[in-house]
Amino acid sequence: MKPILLWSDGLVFLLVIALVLFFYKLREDPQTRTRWAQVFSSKLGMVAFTVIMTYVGIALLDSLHFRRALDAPEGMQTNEVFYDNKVTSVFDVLTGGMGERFERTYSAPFALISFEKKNTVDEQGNSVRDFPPLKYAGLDLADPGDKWSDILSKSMAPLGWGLLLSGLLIGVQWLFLRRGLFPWHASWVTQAIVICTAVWLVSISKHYHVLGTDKGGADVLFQSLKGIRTGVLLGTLATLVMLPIAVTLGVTAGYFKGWVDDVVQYLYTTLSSIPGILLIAASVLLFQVYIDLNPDFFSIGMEKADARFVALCFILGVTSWSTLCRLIRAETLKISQLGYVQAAHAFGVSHTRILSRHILPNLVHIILITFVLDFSALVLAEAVLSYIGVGIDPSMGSWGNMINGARAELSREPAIWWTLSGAFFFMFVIVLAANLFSDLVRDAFDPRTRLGGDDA
Amino acid sequence: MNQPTMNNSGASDIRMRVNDLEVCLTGSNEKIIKGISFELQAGKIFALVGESGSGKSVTSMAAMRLLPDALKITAGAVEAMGVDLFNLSEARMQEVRGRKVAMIFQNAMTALNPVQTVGQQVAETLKLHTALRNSSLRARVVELFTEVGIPEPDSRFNFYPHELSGGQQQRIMIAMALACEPEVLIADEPTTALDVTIQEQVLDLIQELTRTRQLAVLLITHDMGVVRHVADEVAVMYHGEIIERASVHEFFHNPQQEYSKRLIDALPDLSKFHHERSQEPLLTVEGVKVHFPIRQGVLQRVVDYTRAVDGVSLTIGRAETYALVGESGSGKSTLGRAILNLEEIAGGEVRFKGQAVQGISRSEMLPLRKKIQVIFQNPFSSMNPRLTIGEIISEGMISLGLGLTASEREAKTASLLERVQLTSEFSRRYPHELSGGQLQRVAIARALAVEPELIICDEPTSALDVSIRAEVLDLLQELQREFGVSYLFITHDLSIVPTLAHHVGVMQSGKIVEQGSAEQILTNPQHPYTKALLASVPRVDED
Amino acid sequence: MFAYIVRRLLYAIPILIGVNLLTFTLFFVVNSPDDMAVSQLGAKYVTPEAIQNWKVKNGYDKPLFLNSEEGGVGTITDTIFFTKSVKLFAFDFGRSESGRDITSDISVRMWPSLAVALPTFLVGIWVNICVALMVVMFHATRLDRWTVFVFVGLMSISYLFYIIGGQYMVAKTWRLVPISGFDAQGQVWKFLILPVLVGVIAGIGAGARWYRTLFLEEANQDYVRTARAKGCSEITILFRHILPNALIPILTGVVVLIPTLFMGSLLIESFFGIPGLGSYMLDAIRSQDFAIVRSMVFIGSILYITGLILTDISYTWADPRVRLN
Amino acid sequence: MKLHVRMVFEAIVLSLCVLALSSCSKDPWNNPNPANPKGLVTYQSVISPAPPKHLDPVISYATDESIFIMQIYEPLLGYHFLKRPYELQPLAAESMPEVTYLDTEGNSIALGEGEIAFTRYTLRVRKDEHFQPHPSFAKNASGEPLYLFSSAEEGQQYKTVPDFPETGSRPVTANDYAYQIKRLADPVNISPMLGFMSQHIVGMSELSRELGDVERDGWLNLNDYDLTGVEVVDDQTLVITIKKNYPQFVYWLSMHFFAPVAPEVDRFYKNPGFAQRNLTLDWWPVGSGPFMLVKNDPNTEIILERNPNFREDYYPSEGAPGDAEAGYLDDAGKRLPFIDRAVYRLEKEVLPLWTKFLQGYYDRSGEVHANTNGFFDQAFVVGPEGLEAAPELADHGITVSIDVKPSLYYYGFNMRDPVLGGYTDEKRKLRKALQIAFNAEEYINIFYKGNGIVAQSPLPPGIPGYFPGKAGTNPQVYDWVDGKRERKSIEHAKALLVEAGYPNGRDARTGEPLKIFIDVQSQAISNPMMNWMDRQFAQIGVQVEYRPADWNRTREKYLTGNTQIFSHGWLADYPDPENFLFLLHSPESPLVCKCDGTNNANYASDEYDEAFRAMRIMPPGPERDVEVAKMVKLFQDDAVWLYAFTPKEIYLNNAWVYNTKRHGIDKGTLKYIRLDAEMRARKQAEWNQPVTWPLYAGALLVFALLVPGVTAYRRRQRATAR
Repeated sequence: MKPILLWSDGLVFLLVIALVLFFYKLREDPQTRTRWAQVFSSKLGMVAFTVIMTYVGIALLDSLHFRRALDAPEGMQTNEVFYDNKVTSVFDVLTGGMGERFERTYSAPFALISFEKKNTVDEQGNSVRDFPPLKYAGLDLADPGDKWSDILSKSMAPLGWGLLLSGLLIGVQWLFLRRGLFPWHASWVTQAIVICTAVWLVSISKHYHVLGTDKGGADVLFQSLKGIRTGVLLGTLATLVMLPIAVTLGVTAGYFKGWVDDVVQYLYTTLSSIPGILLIAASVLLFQVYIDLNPDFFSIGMEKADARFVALCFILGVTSWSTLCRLIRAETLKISQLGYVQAAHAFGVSHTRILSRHILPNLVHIILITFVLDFSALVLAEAVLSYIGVGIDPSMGSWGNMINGARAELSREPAIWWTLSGAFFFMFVIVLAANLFSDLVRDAFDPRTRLGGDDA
Repeated sequence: MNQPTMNNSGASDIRMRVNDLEVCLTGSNEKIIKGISFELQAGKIFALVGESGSGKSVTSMAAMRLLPDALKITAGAVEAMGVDLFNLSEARMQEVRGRKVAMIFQNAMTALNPVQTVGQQVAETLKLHTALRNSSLRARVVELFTEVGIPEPDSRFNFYPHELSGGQQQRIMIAMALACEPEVLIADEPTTALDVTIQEQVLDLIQELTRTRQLAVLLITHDMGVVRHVADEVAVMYHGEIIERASVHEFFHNPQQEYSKRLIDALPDLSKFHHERSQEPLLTVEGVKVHFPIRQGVLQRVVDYTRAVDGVSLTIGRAETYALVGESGSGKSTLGRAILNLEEIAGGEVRFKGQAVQGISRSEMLPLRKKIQVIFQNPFSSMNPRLTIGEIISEGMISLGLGLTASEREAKTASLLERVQLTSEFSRRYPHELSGGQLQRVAIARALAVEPELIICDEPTSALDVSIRAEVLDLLQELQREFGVSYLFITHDLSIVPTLAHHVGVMQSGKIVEQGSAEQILTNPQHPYTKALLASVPRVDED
Repeated sequence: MFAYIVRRLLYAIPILIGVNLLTFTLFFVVNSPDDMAVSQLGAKYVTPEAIQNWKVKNGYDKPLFLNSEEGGVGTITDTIFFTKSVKLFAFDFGRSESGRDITSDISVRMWPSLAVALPTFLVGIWVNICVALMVVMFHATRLDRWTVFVFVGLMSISYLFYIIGGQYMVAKTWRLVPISGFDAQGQVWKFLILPVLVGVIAGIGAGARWYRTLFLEEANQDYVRTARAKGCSEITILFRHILPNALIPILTGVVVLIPTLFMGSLLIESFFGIPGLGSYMLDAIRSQDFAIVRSMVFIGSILYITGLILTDISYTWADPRVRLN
Repeated sequence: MKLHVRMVFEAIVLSLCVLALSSCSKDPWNNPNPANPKGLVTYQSVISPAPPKHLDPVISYATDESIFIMQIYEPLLGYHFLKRPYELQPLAAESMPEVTYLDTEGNSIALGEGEIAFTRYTLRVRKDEHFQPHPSFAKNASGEPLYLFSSAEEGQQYKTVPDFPETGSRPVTANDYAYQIKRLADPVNISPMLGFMSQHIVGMSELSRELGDVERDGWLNLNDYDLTGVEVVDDQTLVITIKKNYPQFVYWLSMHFFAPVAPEVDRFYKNPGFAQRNLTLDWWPVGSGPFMLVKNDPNTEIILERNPNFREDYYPSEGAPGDAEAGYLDDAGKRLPFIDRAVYRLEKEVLPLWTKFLQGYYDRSGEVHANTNGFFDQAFVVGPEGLEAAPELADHGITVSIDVKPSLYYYGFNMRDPVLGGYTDEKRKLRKALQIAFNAEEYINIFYKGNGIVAQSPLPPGIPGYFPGKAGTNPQVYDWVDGKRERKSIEHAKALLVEAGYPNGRDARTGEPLKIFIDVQSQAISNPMMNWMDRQFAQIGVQVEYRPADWNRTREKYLTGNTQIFSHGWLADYPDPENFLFLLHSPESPLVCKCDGTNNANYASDEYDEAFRAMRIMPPGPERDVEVAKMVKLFQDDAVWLYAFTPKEIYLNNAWVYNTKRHGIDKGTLKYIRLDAEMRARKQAEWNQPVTWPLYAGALLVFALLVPGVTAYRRRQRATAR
């Protein structure tokens, strides 16, 4: 086994570390603490947070990549170990090989037979054209009629294990958190549901394809799950990438005013006046050309796909940079008129110190709100970009690619609905959770939207 | 309109009666109003006095059933003209509001709909409750405008609120309230947002209308001067209860409660003055001008200047207080900022101990920053909410390089906090945990931390309640005696001048129209503007 | 006001130059003129002469930004960037790489775009305002919270699903309207129902939620309390006081979009087969037709800047407090 | 209250409107086609996914453009509609060309008599061949062209060709054909054929150079320039001289590059200002074919109408075996064309296209769908027993036309690659192992629904030299077992790998796993495909990496030989083995010719080259077959390609469309199509009755949503403070 750190993996773990440090630092600030407390004091917030954390957790597990070592070649003496060119992640291992059970082609959820006929030779040697049975579905079944009772009986044990596991986890949390002010029970219920579902899915997928298979016979559920990493990383990294630019330029423009302000305003007006989709398309193509011209930089295919993915994050970040920059500039202008900045001037505090101690900390809420608001927008944008053809590399699982590949499947009679539904469901859940959560965060942090009667 | 409300049965004509009113927070059932009762009589002004948070505004809103969703009425009754308002359906209640009971609010600027003309807004009330329409409606509105003293009432009909001055806006509010000849008028801090000279006029208007129309008025205010000026009866509210109730005369001459006394003491005493002590000039301001350019046209050329400060000269001596008095927009704060070198000076010069303050670089300015400090008006915005009090106070020590170690700074912070009557443990707290008065003390401590010789106090007490205001002013004086600092005291409120200032300058439209010793200005004003300002200062010894 | 607009227009010039510079850089790094020639000439029997001919014919035979061979002004003027940009500023978009006149294409395609985008825009705003007003009516009840939840749910669905779902249900399964197409002469409305419906429904979640926030924000203003104290009914307050005030941010928020309506919607147009500018742009991206992309970027920028100016003007119109300068 | 009353009211009015509409019109609501003129039989078809870019017969070189050009223009020769193998026949020519061979001196010699320096083709244009009515032929009273303008303003009022009120026509002459060949030579037109034809037609490159140097303003009369190899003898006779012997040249004469273009037309479109309104030959073709263009809006639709001047033409009375049974001979001897009008609507998305086809609004599922083939597979399954449609579609009577074009899609090995290339025994075995591991039959079954024929040689079906059955089986990859072709086992592949020095896919010397690289155009590969290929090669322990790139980058890789396994496709211009076997001719290698050669495998075999050069100039016959077989054997032994297949394109026709047989090469088949318009109208109405309950449900839903609002308001109004 050889661990692989893809660019996006590195960035996302960097982001996690940064976030942890950030919250550790903020912990001391009582005002921020009360605001977070406000977010978490709602049950909805707890549930949404738990769902988001589940997705993030999966994304992180799916970001721990490694290459499997190949067995030593027979009859050869070599100390060198060689590795598979397929990159595997810890998440792949945890799903119990869900992604390795390929069928021939389409099959419906929980189906026992393929969705398409095939010429086969029966025992009498006659050529028959019929729906062939699936390789990895209902193998223990004697009679196809018992399918549902079989599914039911196979669900019992994993559900039990799931309950046990969640019971343990929740028990530990209960010990520490029972005295807290927050509605943890809402989170616990969600956690229990998530854990039970996860255990059930992993175990039942050994016997059935829960969401069927796609054209190439790959498990749709597994693909949808792989989409999680792409979605979550895109949603966070794009913002992460643009933050430094937007904050630096916005703050300098708002604080120093004058020609700096003019230049920054010119920059973002120019950028935002270009139709976004054209800018993104052009940049993605640009990077694709770079990758094509330098194939030697990427030793395995996954790295190439990953490079394009990181580039897409960059591009989305840069193109959406202007909105945040404008907000930050306006807020900086406002803050620099406030008494405490004036007072700092009167005390002769240096510019750097004013910026770092007085202005930046008071912009954090804007950055935070942008971060959570942009998340869902970016996840949704990915699907559209894939449709236009400038999205994620097709070899990397993503909901956008799934939707793009599957939109014609509906026109088939009978329609193939599961690929689309799988992508839709997983995407909808995270976007919904993120939207709900961002609503709460905004209510708590944005003084403008805090409405008196709203939370009554 | 012939209104038969002229009922001269005197004191017995009770228009509204509030009985054991209780209001709670919806979520926590915490009582905001703890069972209060009073009644309003025709032709009388009943003043409900209290500081912010005492529940006086909630009382008035509860009476109108206009409480926000976060508050609810839990007990009591409000009767108006014999009808229990709390038993009416919401639809019926709408007929009472504006028709029987009308209300005017504190800030007319925001209380008027910004996108409707003032005429329309007054007409709307009439449309709701009377049969007047079209030209007769308009005529009635113009009539009302005339009555409340709006000049050129006919053309003002089509003005938007922002095109009128603050005083006129409040007059429009009054016209709107009186449009349907209500029996009861509730005035919630009607003059707080106005400059003193205007305040006087509006109060006179209310008083006059009360008499002529035999209104029953509930006047809600925190300003004892206002009470003294117009009210017939007064009730003091404290933490949701009425702690004292008496006629105005009785109240001012013989207050029963300690709290009431404190409120009354806050009124200025124009008999005692500080006398000039030192002649050694610390700060000289010579013909200082601050101009803001007005740009126009395609190329944004500067066509003219707003002359915010237009040739001001003054001198402040050591350990002396110079009060700069003027109404909002007179340029007094800009002058303060110019002295601090936070604003560029277009002409003249500022000299501190003979050294020119303007036109020097940021680093050259540093030694002077130690000597000149500032206290701002709003204590909440002048403290970074993300720093602790300790950090806020020590910031100046660090940046101005006092050369102290961390522990020395801590010790100094602690002693400063104690000096401003706070405890040293405050240094670990955050600004939002402190009250306005405490914050202003912190601001004083922060200014003192670098051992300045001059502190520019920009309206340091205008955001504070009266009882706290006195404490802060006392503290400032004490410190002056102790450390020998000088103050440039910028204020709109002439009433605090006698307790504080040695010198007074009156500023109007960027110019000082009159200056002299405190006694001279307050007892023998020369300039008509000073006279007008002085006339509107409420005094205890009136009558 | 006039001076203000003139100044804004002058300010647009450097922005447009910047935009142009950026598009040029991006596209020429991706596609050298040779690449463009090859893409247009097809895969079989391409000779270097043919590539050279194509470059000469389409004006790509010069250096990109700097012509070192030409002296003086020619260093800058005798380049692809300069010659192509100057034409853009004169609104001469030239020919697409496949040889069609872009100006005439755009002028034809603009109207179908507008035919879809404008009704979607207007009906969308109308529906959103109606829905938001209704929600505000019963605000702070359980129902209100559920509606907000539904709004967020609607927002969380990808636009693609609205389109695919709409086509599948309304047109394919129920056969109520044509599934796609456009007929400029005949019954245009028949083809507009579904795209407009999809566009409006897809926008309800975000739109109505935003408007609800605006309405509630206004509902907490002092003048609303004044209106209550006057004895206005809830309905009157909503329509005569809250709505006109809330319309200011709504109006100014949407005015910036009005000029961009001409650009159409990429997705709606390509899914519903509407021959507008949105699908024009998408085709241009896919076939990497630089001449079209450049023109569309230019037009897009102009429309965006127009939108900004219109926003400012609409402020003065909607809000008596605002004066331009 | 006003609000709610109004909204309820509006909802009711809206639903009433919809209901009213439903009751007053009998037509289906969802008809997407604009009304057609009454009395004209109109064929409804589709352009998908992109509109044609060029309709100028010298510029266009794409199938989706040919389907228009070939209806409008009529070249001298064409293919027989029904006969297979493909057979050339005269079209605008009176007969097949007379061929004479010349030596260097210009003397006529017989075949095989000596070295042939030139070949001369003599053709005679039919007398009844006339151009379609067109304004460029309109003349004023004095016989001068009516529409000749000196400035852009003069012709401003004409936006499209149908705007011109006057039209004219004239017979087609030999000069019109010569004029077109000169246009081919004109570098301004950037014809894709210029380079290729310059190698053959005498004097072409010289003329091209000459024309390139001409300063021009507006129209350049090409009649003023001579092309040595093209001679107009009289109005009817055209003589074309080509260099050496190139028997395949006759096939080129059936393509639109050799369609007639009148000089008047060329001059007409060069009128000042016309180009700015897209009035060009590229957008408004003028020909003598069965149809003419009346509307060209590539954004929505292209409309053809019957050319009133079209010559007498009749439906063929002979066909291939089975055609009579299929009904393809029912119309034998009838006057062509059958339809009056053809409307092609642009359709970019697949769901709408298929839905409209199923609803009966499109007569056929498409015209050319090399691009939509993949989508098509998802809509229906066409198995060996024909269409396997869902029950609800079974009664639609849809017929299937299968089109096997002379084309190949293949993955080739770069023979110069250090790992996979080379001609040693080990390398051959390595490639063969990979060939066996890649189960091409399964690949086609999964990704093409079985609609493809796995190639055994570089020759697809329909080309002489292709054989079905055992004779045509590649013995290196397949065994012939019990009368069936059977792919050799994975064990065999593994054994080959051992011999090649890669036991279990590991380098025998270092132990390093063998990793192969596939260079492919990004659009041509999807994630399921990559997954599938990974699994195929994993069976023999080989790892795969993909290097997808756009066309320009892929082309660069070809030019520099920087590939290992590359994907490519070839659609033949004419049905001759030469057009396929040259794909492996060593001078065609991009590295050799320093051009966009077609031998991307960089295959170089002297034996092969020799056989190819001999075969190229031989007339069809057994001798030629021997040479072809020799080359096929070399191809199989050297294992040059990983796999190849010929796609079977499936077209569906609604029941009312007749004579739908596909021609793999010729696109000018619209004139044979016949329609039963009455049946179409009936079926459309039958299939498209709208489902109206959702409308009521929707109205009800809106109403239901209003109720809680109204109640909440009512409750609030009634509330007291107690």
